[in-house]
Amino acid sequence: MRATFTPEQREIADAVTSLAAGESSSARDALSDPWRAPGCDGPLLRDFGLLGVPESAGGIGSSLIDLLVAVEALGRRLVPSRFPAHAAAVQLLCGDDARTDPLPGEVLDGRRVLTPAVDVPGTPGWADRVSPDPLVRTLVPYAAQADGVAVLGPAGVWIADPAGSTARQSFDPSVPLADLTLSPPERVVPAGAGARRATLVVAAELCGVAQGAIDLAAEQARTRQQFGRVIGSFQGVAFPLAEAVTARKAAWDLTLYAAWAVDNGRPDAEIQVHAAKAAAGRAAVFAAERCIQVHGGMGITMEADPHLFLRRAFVLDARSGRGSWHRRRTGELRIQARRTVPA
Amino acid sequence: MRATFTPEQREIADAVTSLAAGESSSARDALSDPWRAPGCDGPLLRDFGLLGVPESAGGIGSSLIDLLVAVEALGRRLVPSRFPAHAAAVQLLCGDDARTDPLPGEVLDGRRVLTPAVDVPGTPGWADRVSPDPLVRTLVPYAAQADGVAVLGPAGVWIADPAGSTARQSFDPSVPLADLTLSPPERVVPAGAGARRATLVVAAELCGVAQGAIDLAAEQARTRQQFGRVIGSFQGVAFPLAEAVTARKAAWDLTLYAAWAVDNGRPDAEIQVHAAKAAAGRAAVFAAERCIQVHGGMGITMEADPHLFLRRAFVLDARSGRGSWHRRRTGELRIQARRTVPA
Amino acid sequence: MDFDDSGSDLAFRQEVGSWLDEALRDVPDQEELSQSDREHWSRVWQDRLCAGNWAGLSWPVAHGGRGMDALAQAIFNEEAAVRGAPYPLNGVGMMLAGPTIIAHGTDEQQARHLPGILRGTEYWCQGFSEPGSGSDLASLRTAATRVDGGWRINGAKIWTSNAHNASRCLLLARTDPDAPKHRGITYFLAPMDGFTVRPLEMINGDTEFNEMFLDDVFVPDADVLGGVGNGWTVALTTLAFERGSMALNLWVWARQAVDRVVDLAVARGLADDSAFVDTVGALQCDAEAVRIGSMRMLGESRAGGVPGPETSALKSLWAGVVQNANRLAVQLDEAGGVLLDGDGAAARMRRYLRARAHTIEGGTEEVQKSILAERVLSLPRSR
Amino acid sequence: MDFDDSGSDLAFRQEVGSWLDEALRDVPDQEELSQSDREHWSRVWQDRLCAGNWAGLSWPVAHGGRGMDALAQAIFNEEAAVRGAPYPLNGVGMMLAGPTIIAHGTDEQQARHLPGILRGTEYWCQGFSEPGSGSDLASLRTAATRVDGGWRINGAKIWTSNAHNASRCLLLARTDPDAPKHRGITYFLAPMDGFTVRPLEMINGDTEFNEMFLDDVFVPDADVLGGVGNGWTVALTTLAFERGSMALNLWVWARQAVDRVVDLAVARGLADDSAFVDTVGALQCDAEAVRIGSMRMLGESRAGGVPGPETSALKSLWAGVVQNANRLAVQLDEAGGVLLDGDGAAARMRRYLRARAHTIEGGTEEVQKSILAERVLSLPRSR
Repeated sequence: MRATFTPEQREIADAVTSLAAGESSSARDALSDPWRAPGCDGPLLRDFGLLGVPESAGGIGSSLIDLLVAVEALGRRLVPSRFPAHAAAVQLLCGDDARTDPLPGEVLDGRRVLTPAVDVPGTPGWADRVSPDPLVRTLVPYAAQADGVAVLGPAGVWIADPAGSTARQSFDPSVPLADLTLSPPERVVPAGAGARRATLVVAAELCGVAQGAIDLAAEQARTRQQFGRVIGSFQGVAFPLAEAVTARKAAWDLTLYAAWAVDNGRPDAEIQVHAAKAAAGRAAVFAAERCIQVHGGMGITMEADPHLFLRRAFVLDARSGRGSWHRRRTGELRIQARRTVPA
Repeated sequence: MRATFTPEQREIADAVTSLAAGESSSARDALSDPWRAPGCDGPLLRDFGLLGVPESAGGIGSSLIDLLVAVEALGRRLVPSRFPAHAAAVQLLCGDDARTDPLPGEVLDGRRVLTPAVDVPGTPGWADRVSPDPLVRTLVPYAAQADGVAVLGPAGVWIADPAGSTARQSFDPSVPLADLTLSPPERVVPAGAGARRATLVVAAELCGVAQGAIDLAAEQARTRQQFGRVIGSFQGVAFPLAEAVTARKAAWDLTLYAAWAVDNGRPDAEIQVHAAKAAAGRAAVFAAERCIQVHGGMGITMEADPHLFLRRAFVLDARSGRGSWHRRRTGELRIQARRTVPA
Repeated sequence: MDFDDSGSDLAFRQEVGSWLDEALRDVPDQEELSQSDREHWSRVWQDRLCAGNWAGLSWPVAHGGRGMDALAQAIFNEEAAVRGAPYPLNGVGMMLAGPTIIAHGTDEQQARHLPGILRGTEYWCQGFSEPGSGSDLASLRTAATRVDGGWRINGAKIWTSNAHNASRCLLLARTDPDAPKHRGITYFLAPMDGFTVRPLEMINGDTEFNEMFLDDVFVPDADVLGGVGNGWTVALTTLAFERGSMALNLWVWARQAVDRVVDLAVARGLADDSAFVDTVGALQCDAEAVRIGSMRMLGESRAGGVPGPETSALKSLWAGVVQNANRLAVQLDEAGGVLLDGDGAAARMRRYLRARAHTIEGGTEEVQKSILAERVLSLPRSR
Repeated sequence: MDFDDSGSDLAFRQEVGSWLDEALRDVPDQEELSQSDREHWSRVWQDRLCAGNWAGLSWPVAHGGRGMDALAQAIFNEEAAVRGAPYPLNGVGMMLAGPTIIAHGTDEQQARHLPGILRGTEYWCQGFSEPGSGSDLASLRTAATRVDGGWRINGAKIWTSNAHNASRCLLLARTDPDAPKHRGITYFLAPMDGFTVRPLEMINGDTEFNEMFLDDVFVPDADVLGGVGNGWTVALTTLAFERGSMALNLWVWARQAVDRVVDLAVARGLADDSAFVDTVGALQCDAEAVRIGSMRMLGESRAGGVPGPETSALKSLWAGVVQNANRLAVQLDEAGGVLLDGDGAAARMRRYLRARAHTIEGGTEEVQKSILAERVLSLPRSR
């Protein structure tokens, strides 16, 4: 059926939601202790590794949307799993339609965990636009916790063992971040739509974060009383949350469509990816800020959860091209398209 | 007393408010009939012409704020008088501190009505920035209803009889607008702060328009019932009006301060004028749009009054440098000031 | 999830496109016309739709329609909107009256009204809103009193599109003043003899809406639809069709609004200003989200679901993007948009002013947010 | 209307400036310090203010103050803020407790407390808010029960700045559970022996606020301020002083927030981007409006008026401009602000996070808008 989730996609969402609901590790744990793999990390990497992987890369014909549905479900609960990063790395590597050799089996079955490196220090966009390649990357998630790095550069993509890695202090400690220095790659493959595919994984997680923040805010609005009423009955509280719902729905629809456009090689795939990432980052930051506001004083304390959503939202908005860059690219491409249209 | 209106300023506001309240002509009249001078036009031009005129230009030491208080009161009721335009023209001419000869007595006592010409077609800012002078001006209010034009150009200011005048179709028919062509001036005087002074007259009228739109919206919110309650008791209706109040107060405070800064030759006068005009235009358009929204379906009909505020707001926002230009100049000057500060 | 036309959808889209290209050959750009000229072309267009057998596209075959689904209607509306086709003058008949009568009418009522709608001989308008009941529709006060063989109706209606062309009205009136407000309402298929219709001039000068005054208007029992006192239920059906049809081509208008502001900026040499570029980026996100959200809504409906409260998010997004794009176009204009005799300025201002109504008509922005708050977020009722 | 300092104001400003320049000579930039270091300097700074005879600047001479007016206090606070001076650690004592005790206290209470505040030996905190009563302060539930010679108090307070340093608390408790909610409250000058104080960690890692738990805390009758059951009236006095003192230097923080984001953009080479320029234009308008509005408010107060509801507009503007400037600074950061070990990144993120509280503390954004709606626009109460 057109523009509806397939039964398989609904099953994926349910399965991942169950895994996430049963997870005892949380994003909060990393505020006080070093990041540790949550219990669902293994099952996710092992059982869901083929989601979104094209057949040309060793997949079984799963669509990119299948993967995004899983990642979105994880984002809602801020599950501190390496799976989204690993999946983005895999997507980064399999963007070339003409690819003929599959990805290594140990990557696809999650025995070898990868992480993506697509951001160059001091530039807001994707690393494939920075030439010559400075061979440094930043904002690399779970670098110390991965077995290899999928790197994007102007020449293409490759799997690397970084020559050097510097742990950075991440605003969201449940997503450790690092700077990497790289050796010149011996062999690269064409990136194709790799950066687009990897970026949509981030967008999907952002949509999940936005939804999680909205759910938490709505729960607070339904229960907290002031002036003898639950605060959600005040339109001054309710309407901004309705705006968050609208922004999040827009972002998720854009993300799903962009994934379809990329998977199907549509000519508008590029602008759709930029629009999705821009909208998802904005929706997540907005929802998290509103979640803080709805919680009142408690919202600005460490012991309440809203800030956890804010941390994740900022980290993801910054990664795989910053939100502000994606927004501007969206505008540039839209204007460029009209310039070529007869007036 | 510091930062408070003087008793004289309160009296001016009261007197003009009374004149405006007793006026039977309205901005609405011009929707169906050609503009005609309202009854208060004569008294305003005759009795209030010295407001804001420096002694060097023949005034009696009245401050610019005195004038703005009068104009703001007219803006609230959209009084279709030539007074604000005439006053802006006078201000345009008396911006040079070193001026020694007074303005003609017939101008100061309102027997000769002037109108200001400070906008050049196709450029968003003041005419003094366009060199060489194309000797055309646009958005000139009441050109056919005035006895002369006060022109701003890169060389200075002068009083002209336009060589040609083309009536334009004004979005606000109660403010007729025209394009003018000019002969090269025989004699100009330095503009000094003329453009700034004239622009603040427009900003003050915009603040009045914003206040009038807010007053009308609040009245509707206090009386219209839906779901068994007056709609102003819904925060979804009330809060945007509170935002309009905040924006209008900001604009008015900026306008008053800018007038003081200009009158007193303060180094920050330039940025303050740009900030005031930008904020006043934004506040007026926002208040008028909200006024329409609060009126629901009636708000989009000709027979209700909200659109009259919208028309005036747009026309004034466009004049004496467009709102968007003033906002950008504000930003440019702010950034420029910080560049020269030791980091 | 798949956003493509199926093979048969694509074939239908091509069929529609060919027909439209031909049928629109002599139709001028509507944006540049006066209102009376636009109304002329709307009538012509309605006749062509009827003649081409498009009027009952998604009506059941048994009722003279072509039995196609909402997606087909969406494809038709999209393709028409993309080409700037006129609005058909009997949209209320085709999209609201027909389907509501099919859902709730007696055989006799169906036989009496449906053919005229399909032939384009019976024009309809919708008499729901009243001066005192805007968002709070169920508080309507137009009163129907029992008389021999029917009802005598008194009251006033407002925001009635096309009343001056219609001969029949989907009329809600209160038949039981003592019942709870949702229970005492009856739905009539009222003949409009005796209605006084007065055009309402909008702020952009158009008169697309009317007021209607009913002064002892007689409506026979045969024109009660769905039973006395069941009017609210029947009205909800009509409102659902209204929301559904609204979503079919809203996105086209949003895209066109963005196209226009970009084209203007390009023509004015302002399109490389980064502040403008960022704004276009945001507008593009919202406009595309309306398009994609509409597709998803249609998909859910087609899969047997009922369009959920997320429709309110689409409406809200749509209104926002059109308002913002149209305001920006006015402000980018050479004279800040206020010299209406400037090149294209009057049309830009007309669109900006028309768009102010988008957060009011079809459920105000405040109502949309209330729906999202109550039905998506499960917050308590705030009104 | 005149925005200039008078001759005597200017002389005072110069006197203040000279003293501050000297007194701040060894004080490091507070923005770069850890919280414990900031607290150390706050204490040092409080001592210097007391030693310099600034603590009672606007207190009446009869009570040991210097008898100057609110403008003098504003000048002092502005000049201190412009120089980045530390917050004095007993602000609650100087700005709230002292003035409230002067307004409502007995001679004995004044003699007992005022000298210690002026000397800097008696630190105060404000025990108004409770976990269950945020915006709805009058719904407080901390209960005071009559016992021999005083009251036994049980309950919990929250958002108490500086409770861990204070020995006395401006405490509101309910002494009559049966009275209407505004009537049954009493205001105590409570000794803090027996209070359990727990720091609340904020999202930026600071612990400037505390929770306080009162478990059978005894407060003698001598510490009732303004009479049993009159607590709400007395509290309104304190809240008015709080709003008044808030407005004295808010604008400095707004300007500094804009300065910082502009400096960052200049350093990063982003300051010529027109989207950034436009944003700075808007921030500048709002920040200056806060400054000018504060001056007008002070002017009105000095002229004998009472600060009106427009104060809420200032608060709202201020919170918005600081939040927006601080968010933008984070987003302009090299790595979108999320690498906290980057140059200056931690401080920028700390400020962004701290600013999220600006729409909550001192009356939420929602409360400010309600006040504007009710008291400026005369709309009916919506809460």
